[in-house]
Amino acid sequence: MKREAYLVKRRYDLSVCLWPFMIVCVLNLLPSYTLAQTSSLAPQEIRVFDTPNDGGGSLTVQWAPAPGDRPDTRYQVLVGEAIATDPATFTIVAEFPADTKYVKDVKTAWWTRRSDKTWHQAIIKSAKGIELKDDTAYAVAVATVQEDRRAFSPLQVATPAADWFNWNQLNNLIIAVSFGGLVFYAISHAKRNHIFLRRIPGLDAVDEAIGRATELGKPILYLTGAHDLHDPSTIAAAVILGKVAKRAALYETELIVPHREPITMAVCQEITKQAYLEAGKPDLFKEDANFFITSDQFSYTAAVDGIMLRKKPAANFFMGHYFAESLLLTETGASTGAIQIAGTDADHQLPFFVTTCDYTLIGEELYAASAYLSREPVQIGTLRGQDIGKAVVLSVLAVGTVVATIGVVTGAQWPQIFLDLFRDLK
Amino acid sequence: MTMPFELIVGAWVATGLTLLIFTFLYKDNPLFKLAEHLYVGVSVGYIIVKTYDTVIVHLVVKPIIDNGEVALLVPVAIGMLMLTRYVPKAAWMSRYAFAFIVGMGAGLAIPRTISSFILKQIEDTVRPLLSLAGPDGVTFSMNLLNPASNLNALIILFGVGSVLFYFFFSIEHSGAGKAVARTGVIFLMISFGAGFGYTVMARMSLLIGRLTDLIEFSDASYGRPTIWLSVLIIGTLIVLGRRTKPTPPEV
Amino acid sequence: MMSFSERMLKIDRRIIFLVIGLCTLLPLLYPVGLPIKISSEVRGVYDHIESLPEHSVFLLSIDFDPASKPELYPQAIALLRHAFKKKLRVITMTLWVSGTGMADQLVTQVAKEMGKEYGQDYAFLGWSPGGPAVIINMGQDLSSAFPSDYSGRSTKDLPVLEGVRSLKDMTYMVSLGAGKPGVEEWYVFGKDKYKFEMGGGCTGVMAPGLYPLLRSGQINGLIGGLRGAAEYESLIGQKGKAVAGMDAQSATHFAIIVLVIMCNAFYFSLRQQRG
Amino acid sequence: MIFLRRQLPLLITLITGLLFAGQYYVPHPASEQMLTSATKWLQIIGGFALILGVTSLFHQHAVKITRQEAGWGYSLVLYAGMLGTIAAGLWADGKEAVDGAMTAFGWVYNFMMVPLQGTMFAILAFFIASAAYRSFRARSREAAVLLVAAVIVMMGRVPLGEYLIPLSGDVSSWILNVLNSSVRRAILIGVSLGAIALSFKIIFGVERSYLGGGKE
Repeated sequence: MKREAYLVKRRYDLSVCLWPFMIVCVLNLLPSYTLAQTSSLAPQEIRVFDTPNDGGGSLTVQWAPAPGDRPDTRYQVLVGEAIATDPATFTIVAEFPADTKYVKDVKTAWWTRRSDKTWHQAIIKSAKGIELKDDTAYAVAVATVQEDRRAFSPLQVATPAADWFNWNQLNNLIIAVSFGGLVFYAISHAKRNHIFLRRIPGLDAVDEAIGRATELGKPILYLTGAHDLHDPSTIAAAVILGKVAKRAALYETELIVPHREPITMAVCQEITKQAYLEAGKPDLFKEDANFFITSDQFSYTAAVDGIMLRKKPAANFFMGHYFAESLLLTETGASTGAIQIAGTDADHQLPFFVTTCDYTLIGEELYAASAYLSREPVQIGTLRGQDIGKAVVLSVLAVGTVVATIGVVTGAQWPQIFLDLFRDLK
Repeated sequence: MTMPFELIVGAWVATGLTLLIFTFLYKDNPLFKLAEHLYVGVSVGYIIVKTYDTVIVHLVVKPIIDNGEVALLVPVAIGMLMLTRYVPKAAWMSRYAFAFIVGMGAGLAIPRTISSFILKQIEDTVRPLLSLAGPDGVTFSMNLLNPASNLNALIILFGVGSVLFYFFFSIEHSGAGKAVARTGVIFLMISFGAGFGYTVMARMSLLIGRLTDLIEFSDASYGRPTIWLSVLIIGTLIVLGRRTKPTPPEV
Repeated sequence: MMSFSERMLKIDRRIIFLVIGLCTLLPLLYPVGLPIKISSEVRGVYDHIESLPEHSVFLLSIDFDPASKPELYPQAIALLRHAFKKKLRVITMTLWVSGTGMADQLVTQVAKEMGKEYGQDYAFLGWSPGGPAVIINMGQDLSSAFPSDYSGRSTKDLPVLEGVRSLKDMTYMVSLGAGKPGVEEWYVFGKDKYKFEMGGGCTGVMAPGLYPLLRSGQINGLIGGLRGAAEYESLIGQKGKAVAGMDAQSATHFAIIVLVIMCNAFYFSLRQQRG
Repeated sequence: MIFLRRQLPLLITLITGLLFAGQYYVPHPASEQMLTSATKWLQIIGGFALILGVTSLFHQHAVKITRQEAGWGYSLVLYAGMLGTIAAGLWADGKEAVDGAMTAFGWVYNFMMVPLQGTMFAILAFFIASAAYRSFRARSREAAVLLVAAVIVMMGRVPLGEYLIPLSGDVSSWILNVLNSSVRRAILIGVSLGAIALSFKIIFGVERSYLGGGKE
């Protein structure tokens, strides 16, 4: 324990080349422990155990670092049957320079680490000459090789086994469960309470665009994207279509909605009908405002481009997910002089929408806009849950940076206890 | 050296189809539509053949016949259930298949997304803002060109933070929040600009690739299809344009 | 009456198409050969392959289809030439069905050029449906995901795959991706669990989105678009289609930059006219 | 009946979802074996999903032809292309080349599919140029920032740019590596949170649009 307490004060991320030197220093500073051992060459305090958190068939051996850990000295790891007693007859499964293979070389979390980071560690797996079977005991020894002398550690017996949980991934599991819980809590909260959502500026532009179309007496074109209704972006596009359709009905402006997917078309038809009903103009609703073109990317694009050129809509809406066709659509739209409003979560296409459209709902703004309009608790709650998730990430980033900086300045070890919680460890 | 006959025909066909698609640049026209439908047909045919060969022959039939892996009939049954979508009365049975795929996809995604896109990204963003230069010297490295320098770490922290903040929807962007959100927008715009610049490169390379082929096929050994077919297609376009005169003018 | 600036701003876009067409065509016909500077992203992949000992297992996943051929095909050729030159055991495959024929042709062509023998030095596993499912299944058991290779031979009998039971046995893996499934999926469903070292190559559209993974070391290098391919070609000292295309690329980029400057000049002069 | 049509699919989603999310944390060979078999199944089902998408197209155009709707001739072309390719493919055993010699299927692939698909995308080159001309105007501060970043990256990514202004390469690499990285990272984190939330909602049956057919 005392060793660890001392080491805690050391800096944790010194460059690798400093390590051998550091270890020697550390050990020299701990005379009570090391001096008694230096006379013997053999590795000290060897521990062998089943490799934790794995699928079996492997053992881990750890031993204390020694002052003689120099590149010209080598370590050998030997494995034999449990009943054997002479390590010289064992199979050599690993041999490496004495200043390599430390616990710290393997990424592990503090909550699963069994010995100090400065210890040596080797993992034994089935290799040529020896096969490690689960639930069979094996004897393991470590030898120090200097020139042609070999000094063996005492034998240790251990049994490999398969594990049922990988404790290194505990933080991953905790994050998954707590975030999942958070989302459901936020949804149930949203069902009972009013949750504030900020107004999305793009939605004001929607009204303006419809107004312009009415003034000019030209139609409005609305696209719902490339994905089908399973995708949240398409659902959001359908919700926003409801709002656009209602406005169009109020102003008695023609609405054109070409589709790429029959099911989305059917649903959007219903939404449009409902919107005209709500606007009090059911007689103006036209069944063929929503129509299906084709599911093929470029045929669809060419057809929509054709509509833009022939009918010259005054406002084009591109909501949902898009691929390479985005630019073909918005460029043609721009050439007809229409006001263009886009909303997409396709980050690879955002640069094109942002440059060619008058207003773009960027990424999650699309979902937010639809939650804002639909007022559906599931959507609002999810958005709220994600907001809290982002707030947590932001705080972790802030606190983590401060803590890590303190760790560098003071050389303390405790910051790692916090930082490990948010690292990907396996 | 003479060209094999099928290569020469191939060169003519490939050149012709390439040029037909390029006519779209002039305007949407029947020649383009022809090439386009042919494209869809050929690729659908290709996918059907490949799926049949890979899935039915190599992943299902062979293992069952050679190794007796009868359990593989279960996914085949599930796959068949999907096809019930076309039978209105039995369409609900396809739900089992979708339930299995979607459920499994969602399950597989959760832990992996956390590990790859949340933990890993946090881990790399949380960097000490000071570094150890010498044995005891604590410094702040300002080198912009070294992606790992402290200054860049700080900029990244600001960028990630402000953009994340911009995507907060349940609080108003006012006061200090407004300034942070605006910084986020600036960062977003820089990234979109970079994306646009990089994509210009990508799209141009596609064109370069097609033109390289056209140049190759203008060689005499193929019978110069590029040149002859260009003339032919431009001629056709003019004829078509005459015939359908009363269309609205293009912008 | 429209002013000059106004008319210029509303120029028929087909004139721009023509300018771009010429800027691409002319340098292809009359190349200049400007020097290409090597970026650290591309060097990451190159250096790693360079450091691999002979007979290391190198997996190249050709995850694109003919649409992205101009950008990614030269990358694949350069990578394969490098891997063959280093005498690595090369295993290739694709996750994109419509890329299968192209991938087969590509691998066969480079192997023939380098005098490599099928089955002994390299293999092409072909395509299998399911994207992420294929990656996970390969990570669990390669012969389950691909019971046979493209030509129908049992993967268990291929000498090149000796000792390779799953993705865990891959020394290095590069995914050349044009979208999904591609580099990201190979990380999330592959490297994340099976822990092979991994690099990426992608189209220019995808590249900016992969920089976070590059920074965090999730991929150790990134070959971006035709430029990346040109850099790789210069690194291995075998200049091909990508280097040849760089002149055209330079010309079109400058044409566009000039267009942007012009358009802004007209735009501001118009604004000033209108006060 | 309602149980079979509604609850049972939701139950299947719940069980498979939890099972495969949990599998990630369990290194035991039994759990790994389950993952191996299940992903193999998923591969096979994925093949059927492809067929599902393709047959819907088949159906659409068949309707167009039988009703002789506008442009049904093009649908005929589509059918001809498809059936021709299938015939060539089955004849060649689904191989584009046998021992280095191109089959008829390979011919269709190389001289029809490759140029058609490649050119479809190459058209974008022209459009991106005209988009740049039309819309890259410094209308606002945001637009100006975007424009400058785009121009720098365009310069820095080609040899001519680096040759004329040597600094442009470094600056564009800094923009990509640092500024762009940070934004993409923030988007990635946001999107991932969204994806995880959606996955949870799917597993617990809150989100069930994938079942199709509305709310019943």
